[in-house]
Amino acid sequence: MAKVIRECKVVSTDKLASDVFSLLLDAKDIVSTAVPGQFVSVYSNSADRMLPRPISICDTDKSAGTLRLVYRVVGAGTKEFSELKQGDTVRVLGPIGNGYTLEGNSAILFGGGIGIPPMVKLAKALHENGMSRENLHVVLGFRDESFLLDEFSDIATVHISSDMGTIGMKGNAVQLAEAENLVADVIYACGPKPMLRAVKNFAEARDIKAYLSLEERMACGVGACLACVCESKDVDDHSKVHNKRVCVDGPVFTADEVVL
Amino acid sequence: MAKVIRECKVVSTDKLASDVFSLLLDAKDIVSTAVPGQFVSVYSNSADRMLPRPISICDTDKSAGTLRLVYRVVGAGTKEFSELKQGDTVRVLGPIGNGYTLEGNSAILFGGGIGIPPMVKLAKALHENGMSRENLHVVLGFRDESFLLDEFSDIATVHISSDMGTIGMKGNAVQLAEAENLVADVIYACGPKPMLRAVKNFAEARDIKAYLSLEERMACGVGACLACVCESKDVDDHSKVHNKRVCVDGPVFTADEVVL
Amino acid sequence: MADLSINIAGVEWKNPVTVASGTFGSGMEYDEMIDVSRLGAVTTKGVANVPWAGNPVPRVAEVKSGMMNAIGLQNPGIDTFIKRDLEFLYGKDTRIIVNVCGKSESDYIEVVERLADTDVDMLEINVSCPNVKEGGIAFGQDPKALAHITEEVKNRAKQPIIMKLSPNVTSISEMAIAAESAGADVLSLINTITGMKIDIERKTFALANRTGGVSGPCIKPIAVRMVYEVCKAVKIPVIGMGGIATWEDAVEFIMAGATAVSVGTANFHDPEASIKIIDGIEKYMDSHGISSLDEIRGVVL
Amino acid sequence: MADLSINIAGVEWKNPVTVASGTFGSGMEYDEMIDVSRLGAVTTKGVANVPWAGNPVPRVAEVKSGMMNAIGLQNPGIDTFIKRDLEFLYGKDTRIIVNVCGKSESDYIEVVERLADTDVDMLEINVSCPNVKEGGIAFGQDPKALAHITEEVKNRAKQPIIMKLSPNVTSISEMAIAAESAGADVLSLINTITGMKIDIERKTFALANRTGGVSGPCIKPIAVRMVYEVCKAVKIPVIGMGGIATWEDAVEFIMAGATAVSVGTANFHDPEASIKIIDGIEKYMDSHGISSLDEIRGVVL
Ligand SMILES: Cc1cc2nc3c(=O)[nH]c(=O)nc-3n(C[C@H](O)[C@H](O)[C@H](O)COP(=O)(O)OP(=O)(O)OC[C@H]3O[C@@H](n4cnc5c(N)ncnc54)[C@H](O)[C@@H]3O)c2cc1C
Ligand SMILES: Cc1cc2nc3c(=O)[nH]c(=O)nc-3n(C[C@H](O)[C@H](O)[C@H](O)COP(=O)(O)OP(=O)(O)OC[C@H]3O[C@@H](n4cnc5c(N)ncnc54)[C@H](O)[C@@H]3O)c2cc1C
Ligand SMILES: Cc1cc2nc3c(=O)[nH]c(=O)nc-3n(C[C@H](O)[C@H](O)[C@H](O)COP(=O)(O)O)c2cc1C
Ligand SMILES: Cc1cc2nc3c(=O)[nH]c(=O)nc-3n(C[C@H](O)[C@H](O)[C@H](O)COP(=O)(O)O)c2cc1C
Ligand code: FES
Ligand code: FES
Repeated sequence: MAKVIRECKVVSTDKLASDVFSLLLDAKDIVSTAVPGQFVSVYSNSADRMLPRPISICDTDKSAGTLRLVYRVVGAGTKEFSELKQGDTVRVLGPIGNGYTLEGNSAILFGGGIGIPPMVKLAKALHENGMSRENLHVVLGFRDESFLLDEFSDIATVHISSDMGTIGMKGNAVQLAEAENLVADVIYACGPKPMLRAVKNFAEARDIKAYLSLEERMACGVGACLACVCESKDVDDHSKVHNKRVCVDGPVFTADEVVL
Repeated sequence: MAKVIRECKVVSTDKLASDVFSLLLDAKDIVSTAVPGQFVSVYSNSADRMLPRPISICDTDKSAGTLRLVYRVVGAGTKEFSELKQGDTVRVLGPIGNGYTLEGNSAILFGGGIGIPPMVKLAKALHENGMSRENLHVVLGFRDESFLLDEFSDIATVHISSDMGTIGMKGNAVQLAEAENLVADVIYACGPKPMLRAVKNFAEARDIKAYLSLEERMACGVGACLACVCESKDVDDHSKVHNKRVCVDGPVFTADEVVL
Repeated sequence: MADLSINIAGVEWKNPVTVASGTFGSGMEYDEMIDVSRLGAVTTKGVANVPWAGNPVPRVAEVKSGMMNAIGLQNPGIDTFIKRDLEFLYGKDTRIIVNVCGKSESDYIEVVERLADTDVDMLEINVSCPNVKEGGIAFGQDPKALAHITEEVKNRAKQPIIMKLSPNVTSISEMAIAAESAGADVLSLINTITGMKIDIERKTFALANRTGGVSGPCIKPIAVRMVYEVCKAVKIPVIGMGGIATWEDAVEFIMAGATAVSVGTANFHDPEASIKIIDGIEKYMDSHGISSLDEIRGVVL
Repeated sequence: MADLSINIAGVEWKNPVTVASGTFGSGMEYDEMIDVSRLGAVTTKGVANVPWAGNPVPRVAEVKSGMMNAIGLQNPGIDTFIKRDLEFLYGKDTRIIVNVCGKSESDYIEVVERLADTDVDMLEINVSCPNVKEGGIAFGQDPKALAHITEEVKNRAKQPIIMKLSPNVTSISEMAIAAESAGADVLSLINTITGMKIDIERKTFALANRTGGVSGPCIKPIAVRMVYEVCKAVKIPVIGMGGIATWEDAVEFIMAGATAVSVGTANFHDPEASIKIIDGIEKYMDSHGISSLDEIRGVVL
């Protein structure tokens, strides 16, 4: 799982919703070792933006050597990525982080907003591991427009909510799971912090093991700068304080090892 | 001759020598008032380069509304311009400066290196004013490779020198004019400072009026910042000191008003 | 409709945007490209009692996201300035701030007194000039020298005085307090930060003066911090500047506590920058339901 | 073939390039991406006598051509550091510089004494930490406090000591002279410049700590100027840093007088930056017929 830096060629781009884009990159050496839940650092081609943008691995095609990233345009960096054209290149470092541990016979995958993309590769991996469609619940919370739905529909039971009720149930993903009384052996989640807190409560109440993928501002993306810490319940073995690095100790943590 | 700022579309690009490029821009409002010897400020599309690059007007086509710039790649800004492709846009301010005063019945035009481009529009203007090919001497000093020669050959008597003797006489433009014993009513020159000094001496020795186009580092390009001054023989009426602004008081000065 | 107007030391500006001294001449040079009357105020290039020739060239160099300058305060002297530059500005519907420089206290005082019976609205005192009598360290780098010149100028000035602080100090709030205590009506900051660039091919300095003042977006974080520290330390209003290139930048300075903002180097990158910033602030206020800048000024303090 | 080696306070480096404290961990994290043994030296993240938890997040923010950080010197404490980080570095063919931080003189001294019988080559003393006993102003912003801590550290240290200067001062040469007179073997500069960024949508600070240190190419002109001023003021060698991202930047600092250079924020933009800089300096020297860095060091002084 060695991290490598590569200048990657853009294979294709796609617009999935008004501000959500998909980028398919030629990134053979990065995808060859990538596992679900890991992310990559994407560097800007603009000289005045020094820091890499962390973007989850949405999907990989190991035989084609391609890496798929799906991201929302929120600022100058993601805007720049959205303007990349086929044949352009972009520098990428990865794969980074621990990724999700695949376990159990049934799972609930919570994806909130731009936390949905990494659920694609995770769902596919669980499916390949033999988890049946009935046991593989994907609970998605959109803001208003949906995206990536097709990626899940064949392999998982998909549950949809949206903030405004424009699609699926009006509400968030955890409310939807509660309403539908979902249970499973394990929970995987990625999304905004309030959602992760709710997932944690949901899991604890049902005594289900939960893996949460966290976000934090990063600088190095490789564990060196200590920018991206989250609070850990116990003293962390590496830091010797109550801090874990999201980039390399995470981004995936079990719900009980971190304080949200 | 009002200066305007326009986002100009690239009509075409061309490579004239290993590091010399030509850029044809759609710049109707800028060329409509442009005269020979004026320049434009070209802004970088890269956010970390704040200052405009001054580039002489090489030629204009008023009916097509196009502006031709010819420049040498010497740093990051000109490198960026050389990568512009047809259809891209670039922000341009112009036309700037006073330009050459057209006078006399015969003229010697000295162009040194990247001081050659403005001689194109000047030679064409003198030709249109009725100056005959025999009376219109264009003396060009190249480093090694030549460029823009075709622009002059039909309308002017062209004399060529180069630093290494790779083309034309080995030596500089002024040595060539001396060798060929050129005389005329008026001299126009653009090129590096040592060449301008030599032109000044050449003109003084022969008592010919000489117009010299100067270069200096600029910031505003509009006369406001006082970055681009040259030393004037007399106290300048605007500055009240021995300084003239190259951008708006020049770039063309008579040889006797400036100290080189 | 948002009201962009401000009152700063008793002077009404129609909007909080001025242009930074030295980057806009006296407005004349930008007149054919933008409507100078749109500005809240024009701050002129520094003017001294007599003409100054300034430094040798090269006087400017580009740096990443900014520039360096060592113009050396070239100016035509106060007489020409009053006759020519002020006459031009009187014809514009904008506040006039004259930036004053000098090599000794008496130089400053002479200019301030000459401006007393003009229609200039405010005076900005550039104390980043070397104090020739005191061994060349700038007035603005020593709290005592700063307090003293502030007092001297304030005693003579007929207009509100803006003391323009140098960022090249250990404690900007100490300097701000010194100027406030000595009677300054307004503070403006930051002036340029001293920098250097070496041309490695030519093995020499990019500027003939060796060092120059760094300005532009590269210094913005430092400027915002200093404006914030000063706004926490003093009660008088502050004009914030340093790298402002967009309306977002301007709002950032206002949230840090600035009453007005000044656009400098950005004018070189885009002569229309100041006008776009005014329009941007207005749109921002309208879309966020902000009716007066008082609602956001210093919100983070 | 160019000889890139340098001798700095008696320590031989194979080339003049180190990595800046806090931007490279102790090298472990970059080990899988670059060959750490290529570096002239590794400067570690600051280490204190006991573990520090650092500041709340967000700890970093991007700014134009740079970044801001307020990590708050999180570190695992000297015991873990010696057992884990130094063990890693002993396995590499590079000089080891340990960056030391503390909240009081005794904190620093404790770390320095613990390192006395290790195979560390040099100590870098980060004096940009607030001096808790003296009301929180950083050791590095007061010449007397700087001289005192330099003396205390020098008296105990078994390795050459590098005093790392803060740029947040009125006169960097005054600080440099204070440290030199007190016994510093080497000076390194610049540390980060204090800045601030405000998130205007959220009306709050981009960093939880409000202010943070600005680093990266945006501060380079200021850093070059300070390195130049310090090299003119003192005789001891200087390690230059602040915005170095290319070999050209490194050569610029060397021409300003630096004996060695340090690559910080650029590691975040490109983990291979330091290696590319070493290769670039070598190519430059070869193509320009420069056999030793002595030929260009301080050429502009
Ligand atoms: C592990 C991880 C995985 C992520 N995966 C995805 C994904 O798959 N799709 C997606 O759309 N977004 C994802 N994000 C969020 C994404 O990194 C930010 O939206 C992006 O960096 C914003 O960059 P910008 O230049 O557009 O915004 P700006 O606000 O201009 O960025 C300024 C700086 O802040 C940082 N930043 C801004 N927002 C965030 C954020 N939410 N998290 C971390 N840094 C931020 C940027 O990296 C940059 O350094 C992920 C974040 C993390 C930490
Ligand atoms: C009135 C005038 C007309 C010019 N006309 C032409 C022309 O027709 N063709 C051409 O190739 N060049 C011309 N030049 C020179 C041209 O401006 C520079 O080569 C160009 O600015 C270099 O930019 P860069 O980013 O590639 O180089 P860099 O060295 O990276 O530029 C850094 C900074 O220095 C400035 N600079 C660098 N060299 C010069 C220079 N010689 N003169 C002024 N500023 C400079 C740049 O504008 C920029 O601000 C002219 C200069 C002037 C003053
Ligand atoms: C070319 C130039 C000339 C300047 N001249 C003056 C001056 O005469 N008086 C003064 O007080 N400040 C002067 N300044 C400083 C600016 O007014 C301003 O404080 C500084 O540039 C920071 O703002 P900015 O980053 O928006 O440019 C000058 C700045 C530049 C770039
Ligand atoms: C994230 C980060 C952490 C830093 N931590 C330290 C530190 O622990 N000790 C120290 O002396 N300097 C620290 N610095 C300062 C750098 O070592 C360096 O002096 C500064 O960043 C300027 O160099 P640069 O522009 O190349 O980054 C840190 C800088 C950054 C960006
Ligand atoms: S981003 Fe540097 S440690 Fe995680
Ligand atoms: S470039 Fe500003 S006055 Fe000429």
